[in-house]
Amino acid sequence: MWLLASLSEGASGNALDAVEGSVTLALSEEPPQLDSSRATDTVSSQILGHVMEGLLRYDEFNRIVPGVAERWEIGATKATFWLRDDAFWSDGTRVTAHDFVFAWQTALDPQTASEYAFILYPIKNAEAINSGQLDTEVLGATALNDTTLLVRLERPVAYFDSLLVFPTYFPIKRSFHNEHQGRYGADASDLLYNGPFVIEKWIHGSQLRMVRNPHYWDRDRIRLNIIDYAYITSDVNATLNLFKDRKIAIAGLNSENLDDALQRHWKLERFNEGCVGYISFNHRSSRLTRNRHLRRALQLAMDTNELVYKVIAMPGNLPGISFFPVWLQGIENQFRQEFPAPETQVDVARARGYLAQAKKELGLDEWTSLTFLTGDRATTNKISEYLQQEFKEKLGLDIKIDRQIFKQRLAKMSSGDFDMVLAGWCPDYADPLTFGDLFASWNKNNRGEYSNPELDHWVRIAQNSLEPATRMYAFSQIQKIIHFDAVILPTYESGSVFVRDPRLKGVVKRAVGMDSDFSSAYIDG
Amino acid sequence: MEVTFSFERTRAISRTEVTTRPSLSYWQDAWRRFKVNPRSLISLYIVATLGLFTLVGPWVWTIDPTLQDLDQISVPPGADRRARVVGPHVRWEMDETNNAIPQTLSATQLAVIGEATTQAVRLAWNPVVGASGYRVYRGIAEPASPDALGLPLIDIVNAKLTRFEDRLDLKSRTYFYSVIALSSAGFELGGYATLDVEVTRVITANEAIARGLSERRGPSLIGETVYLDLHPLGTDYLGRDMLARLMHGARVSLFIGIVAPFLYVFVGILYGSIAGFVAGRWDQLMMRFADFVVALPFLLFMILFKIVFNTEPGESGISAMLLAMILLSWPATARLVRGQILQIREEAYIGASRLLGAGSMYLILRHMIPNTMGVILVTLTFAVPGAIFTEAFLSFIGMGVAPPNPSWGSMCNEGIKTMLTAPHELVFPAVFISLTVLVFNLLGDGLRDALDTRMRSAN
Amino acid sequence: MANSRTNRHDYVRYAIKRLIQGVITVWLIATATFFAMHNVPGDPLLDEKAVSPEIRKNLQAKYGLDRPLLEQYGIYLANMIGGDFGISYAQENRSVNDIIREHFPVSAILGILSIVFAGLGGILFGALTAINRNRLPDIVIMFLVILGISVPSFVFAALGQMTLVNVNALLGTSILPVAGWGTVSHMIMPSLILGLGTMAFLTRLMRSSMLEIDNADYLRTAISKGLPPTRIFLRHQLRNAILPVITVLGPSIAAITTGGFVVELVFAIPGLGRYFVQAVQQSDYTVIMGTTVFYGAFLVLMVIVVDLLYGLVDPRVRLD
Amino acid sequence: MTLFEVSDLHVEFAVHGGSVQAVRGASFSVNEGETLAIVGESGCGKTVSVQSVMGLIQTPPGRITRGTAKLRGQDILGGRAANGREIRGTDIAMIFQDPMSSLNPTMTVGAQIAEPLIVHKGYSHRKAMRRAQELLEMTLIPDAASRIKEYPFEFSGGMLQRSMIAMAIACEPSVLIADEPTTALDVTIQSQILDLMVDLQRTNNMAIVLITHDLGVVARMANDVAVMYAGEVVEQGSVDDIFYRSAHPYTLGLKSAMPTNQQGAVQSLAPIAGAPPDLFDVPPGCGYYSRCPYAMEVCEATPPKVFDVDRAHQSRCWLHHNDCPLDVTEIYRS
Repeated sequence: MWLLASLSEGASGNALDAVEGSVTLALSEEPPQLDSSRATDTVSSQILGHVMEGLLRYDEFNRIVPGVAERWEIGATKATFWLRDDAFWSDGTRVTAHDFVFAWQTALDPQTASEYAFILYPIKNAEAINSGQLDTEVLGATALNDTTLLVRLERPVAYFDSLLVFPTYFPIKRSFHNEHQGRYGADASDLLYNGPFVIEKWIHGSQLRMVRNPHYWDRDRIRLNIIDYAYITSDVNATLNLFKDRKIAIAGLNSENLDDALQRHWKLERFNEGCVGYISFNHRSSRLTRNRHLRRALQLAMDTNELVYKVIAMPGNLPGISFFPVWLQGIENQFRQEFPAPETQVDVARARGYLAQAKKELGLDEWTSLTFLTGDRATTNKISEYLQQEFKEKLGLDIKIDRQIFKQRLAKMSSGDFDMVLAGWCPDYADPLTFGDLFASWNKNNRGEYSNPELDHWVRIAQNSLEPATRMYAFSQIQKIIHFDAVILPTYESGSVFVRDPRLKGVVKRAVGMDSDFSSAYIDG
Repeated sequence: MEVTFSFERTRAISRTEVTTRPSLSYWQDAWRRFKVNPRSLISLYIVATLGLFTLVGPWVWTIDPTLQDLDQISVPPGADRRARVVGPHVRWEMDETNNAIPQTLSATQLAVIGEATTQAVRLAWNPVVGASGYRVYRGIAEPASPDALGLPLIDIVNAKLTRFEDRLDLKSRTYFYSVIALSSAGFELGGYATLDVEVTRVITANEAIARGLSERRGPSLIGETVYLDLHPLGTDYLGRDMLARLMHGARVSLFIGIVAPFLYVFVGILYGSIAGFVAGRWDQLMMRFADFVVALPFLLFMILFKIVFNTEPGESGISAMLLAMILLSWPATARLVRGQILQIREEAYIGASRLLGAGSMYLILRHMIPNTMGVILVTLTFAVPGAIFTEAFLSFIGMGVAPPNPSWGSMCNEGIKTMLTAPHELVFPAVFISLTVLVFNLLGDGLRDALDTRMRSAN
Repeated sequence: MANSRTNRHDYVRYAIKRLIQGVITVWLIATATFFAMHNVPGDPLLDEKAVSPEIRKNLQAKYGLDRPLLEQYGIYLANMIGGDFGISYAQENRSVNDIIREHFPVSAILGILSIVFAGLGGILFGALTAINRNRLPDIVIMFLVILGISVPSFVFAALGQMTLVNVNALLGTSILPVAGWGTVSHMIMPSLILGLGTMAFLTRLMRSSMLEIDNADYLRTAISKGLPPTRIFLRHQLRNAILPVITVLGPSIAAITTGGFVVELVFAIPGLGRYFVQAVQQSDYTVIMGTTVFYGAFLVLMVIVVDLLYGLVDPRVRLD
Repeated sequence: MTLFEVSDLHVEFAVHGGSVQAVRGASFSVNEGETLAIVGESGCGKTVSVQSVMGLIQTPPGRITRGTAKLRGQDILGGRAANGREIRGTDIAMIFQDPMSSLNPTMTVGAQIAEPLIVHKGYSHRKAMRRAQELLEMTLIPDAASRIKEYPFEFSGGMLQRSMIAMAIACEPSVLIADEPTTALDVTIQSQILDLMVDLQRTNNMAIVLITHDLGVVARMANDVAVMYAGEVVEQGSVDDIFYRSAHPYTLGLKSAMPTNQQGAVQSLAPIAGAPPDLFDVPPGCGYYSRCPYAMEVCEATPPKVFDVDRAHQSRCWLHHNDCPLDVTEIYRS
């Protein structure tokens, strides 16, 4: 009976219920993939972060603390993890080292074709297995017994602990996975949970309700009983209206509905999302943007302060100065404080000088138009039209905006059918390398095909050394090259503002891992 | 007194009949009834104004629609335009050597350094006991409680840094800045200090010169009060003049809004009348093809057309879209007209004129289609807004008008986002689209009443 | 002599003939969409984070994208006839059958509710404007109609939701939910807003066809029989004026069922509308095919229903 | 007491630049069981007068400016909505010229016949349909049982007119107004319809007001005749008065334009020269002045009064004035 199925009882309760310990929220989209070995997007990792738990986890102060692993040692060539004996799956069975080995092997198995398999490459033979040269059995991760896991590393990795928080490293129970062949992660009943919560009900596109997991080993720490994503819509105004109607406890804001929120005297909060927006140049030989002086001219003509403070006008965003965002940790404290990024003041005269030089080098008598590839989201429209006008006024360049929908844009980016493209990069793990290696010549995500042996050299050092001082110095060199060679032009560091019901406390937001973590949240008053 | 009558016989020649009733030809009568109908007159006046607005407007109001004025973003019509000229923004060297002795929070004095302008507001305060960082808020009203301090601008993690420069989207209004001390873990310690700041609008010297707001040059220009550019209908999200954008947008939207519907309704009429006229197997076949065209995924085929036409990025994809819309939007009209024709072909006068040797095409054009005028005019008037918004909808796949050129539909799309805070960005384009639709409706009604022979004797 | 009237037997035979034609039409739709889809650049395997060539090869093999197009088409057709619409690329472990089974009823309910609302409103207002031609009700309703069609539906959706929020705040309790789906009270506002545009169109159509039959002889006969005006309207004027409105109802139901994307977004309704647009954005081949074929079948069905309905209302139309 | 009497009826149509006086004081009456024929060229106002009485004129532009229409002494022109509707369709019924377009194409014939019974007599649907079947049989339509379920487009012209008649007599009206009922039908069907009307008149003692331009039909059906010209009744009297003792030049003109079936009378038909006056600009005197062979000066300027030629025979013509020098009997013998 189709019709009745969709007429089931809808979510009508209100945002916070202290007695029941329940929180009602909205999700921006339906989580596309809850199979942790194949999850890629933020919404899926947000849900997985509440219902699964890896070897380690972040606490409410963003420190790495024990998860399923009680003790661990990470060396230059191997890492050993001692699992706790009271970690259980939601069906009451014990979480063992074998579950981790099985999960990692599945993720690397070419048949699974997981797009995030590359994050397991620090483990020995991982890359070879993933490219089909070796069998999954020879992976450098072995379960000595139920509670000890030995991992042999391909190369020394200074940030290996921060990788273990990533969903691809979460455990999967072999028997359960095989039982639900092909449908693992498709529905609430096709998943086995070992995290603080379990998915109780999942109506696709409409509601995802999580309740407390009685089998979780650290259940006393969890103070909420129910987290109910009762609404799924990507329309910001819709979620704000739900907040006004006291149906959800948190709602995101944008520059358009900011004043409305201010007039209502709400508790506003700012969060630095940790991603970097930038203009990526096409360095292929066939394109004009291969010329350094042209890129430097554009760099000198672009005023990121005006862009962030007046055009985007959203609090939480910072003007783009370096490709390494401010929140990245350096040796002791923030990387950008220890190694300040070179900055350029807007200088139209010098920019025009570079432009003339570029024209001579490219042997052009008249500038042809440059193609500026953009996506279809609202902010990208505003930014691309602003930059088009700025470069026309200050440098006399004719910029053509090529607006494409998602997959067409990706197709053009990989085929190099653009001069400049508005792109963005978000961190996968809490280490500068997640940004640092993007423009290495071998990195597939280097869509502009920039290749510079000197930059590649510093990336190698940052990858293989364990010494924080040498790694951070390597990143500062990469930062200088990106700036002076104008590999890309950072536009902004993304931030967001949201509104929260003051009675909901203890919500932790972080740039890496789960977007907002409710496992330490509670309702007060 | 008996009235006497004269009974003399008169030569009663039958007087040649002088028709005393003024006779009118069909078209004269149609024009007379069209003129006398108040609603058609209104539509003629609106058509005239729209025509003037679109064709003559840009010569009168010569502001470039793509010129951005970042000092006046989303400004409603009639906003205050006075601004003082100042030098370019200089970086504020925030030295950390503030070694004033930390005080209790309540005793903190929050002060503005220098002048508070739309360029920047520089705040400084004394360090607070036990604070390992500070959070600066900006509100638009006196904060009622620690939970309603307004917008959090920055988290300063360094306890010794007790200065902050706010440059975020400053408008000339009163702001209420508050500073609150943070614990080492980043949680807010109790108590906050608030200061209300009056921000004045300023413009940099070279910007003023670039926009030709003052003749003076050099030092005498600094400090002068100038008037920023006038925008009678306000500005959009990049400070571009709404009136100029409406005028230039009119060309695209009216072209698409009028030409596209006429073409695909015309195709629909022909297709529908032929299907209705031939009836039988051919009619079935044609109608199934119409179902086929309606069921095709509109967005997918629009992208396909764009590829086939390989419009260069940045070129206006209007012609590609026009053809695509014609090829995909005619079935609705065809189905309606066919329904009418099926009824009309049963009428007696059709049989009669066929008896007199009228060919099929003549029958359809002369007898059948005029009798479906009512339905045709209604679909036409509804096709106009449909076409305008299809253009806007397709602009997000890069098919409509290429940025930065405006169109009414895309202006509506953008305007919806700021509906609450800057309603004028949505209202003006929506009003113009409504006017165009109104014109078509009134014109449609006027024409239908005027041309309808049965109405001849009515009013 | 007048032709013989269609009887019960004719209807069944006609319906079967139309269903066969419908199947052919849907097959044509599927074929056209399949080849159009593959000629549009970009494919479902591309993602934000580029994938190594080996993995890309595995994915292609897994989904059979490495085989020649015609062969892929053959396989797809075979599966489709077997009722298997394949697995979505964007949501990797959800079959398209599940997507349609869970989301199509929602859109269909929304679509039909808004058509009922649009139809009733259109006929009522259309008749009202025709009867009071050029008088106040006609002018007022006409301006509302113009507003209804020249302001895009997402503006109405946003305004509708905003007023709902304020009303709920005013009354203290929420009389109507602001968004979400599940109970009947969730359906009222969205279907109201979805139906506005069509209602405006039907009003104008009804008015125009009412005026067409304004001075028909059988109306004069009805008056001469001393029948009350309401009965004359219902039994004589309405039955003849409604014909063009019915022809438009069929395609409108289908258009609304898929066009509800904006309303589904604003009111957080798990309908099929969003899948139509997102599938094309994601080049999600199987979902594009599944939704298009399903929508095509639904449309064809609606057109057949309308034609049958047409035959019922106007006996002169021969069903051959 | 006359059953149905219309006196001094004035009907006016507002047109561009003025108004048309379609009916300028028409008076006529009919008794129970008798037939009054109203005859005259097309455009003389005969149809407009009966239609205005039945409330079928669209106002605007048409309007009844003066006059009364009494059925058994009760004026039905007054409260237009109130009693007008009770009487219309029950006591007074009407049939029209073109039966093909006078029936609702989307309703079965039976349902349309049953409607007045349901509305006025409160019959249940089934009872009304059974009565409709009987009515069809009364109007000699074969196989009535299946016919009532069929639609108008499945009937021939003659059968449609019969159904119209069945519908009209459903509530046993005392007056049946027939507006050129047979003009659109071929001759054989015409006489069947006329015989049917006569039978029904006799069985229901029903008065008939027959509008026609065919003198042959008048001779066969009518007890009394009213000759209308240019919006007025120019002569009224019994059928013999009008045919054998005509008292108005226009009636003479009409008779001379009528073919006779006497054997061997070879006689060319003499059409009346000229055309009726345009009632937009009404002539001051007698409407027929411009075409009347005996026109006199008085006729041109002064509208003629109604003279009593005989007990129930009036004529609106100056020839009957005492001072008129012409020998009236001489004129009318020819």
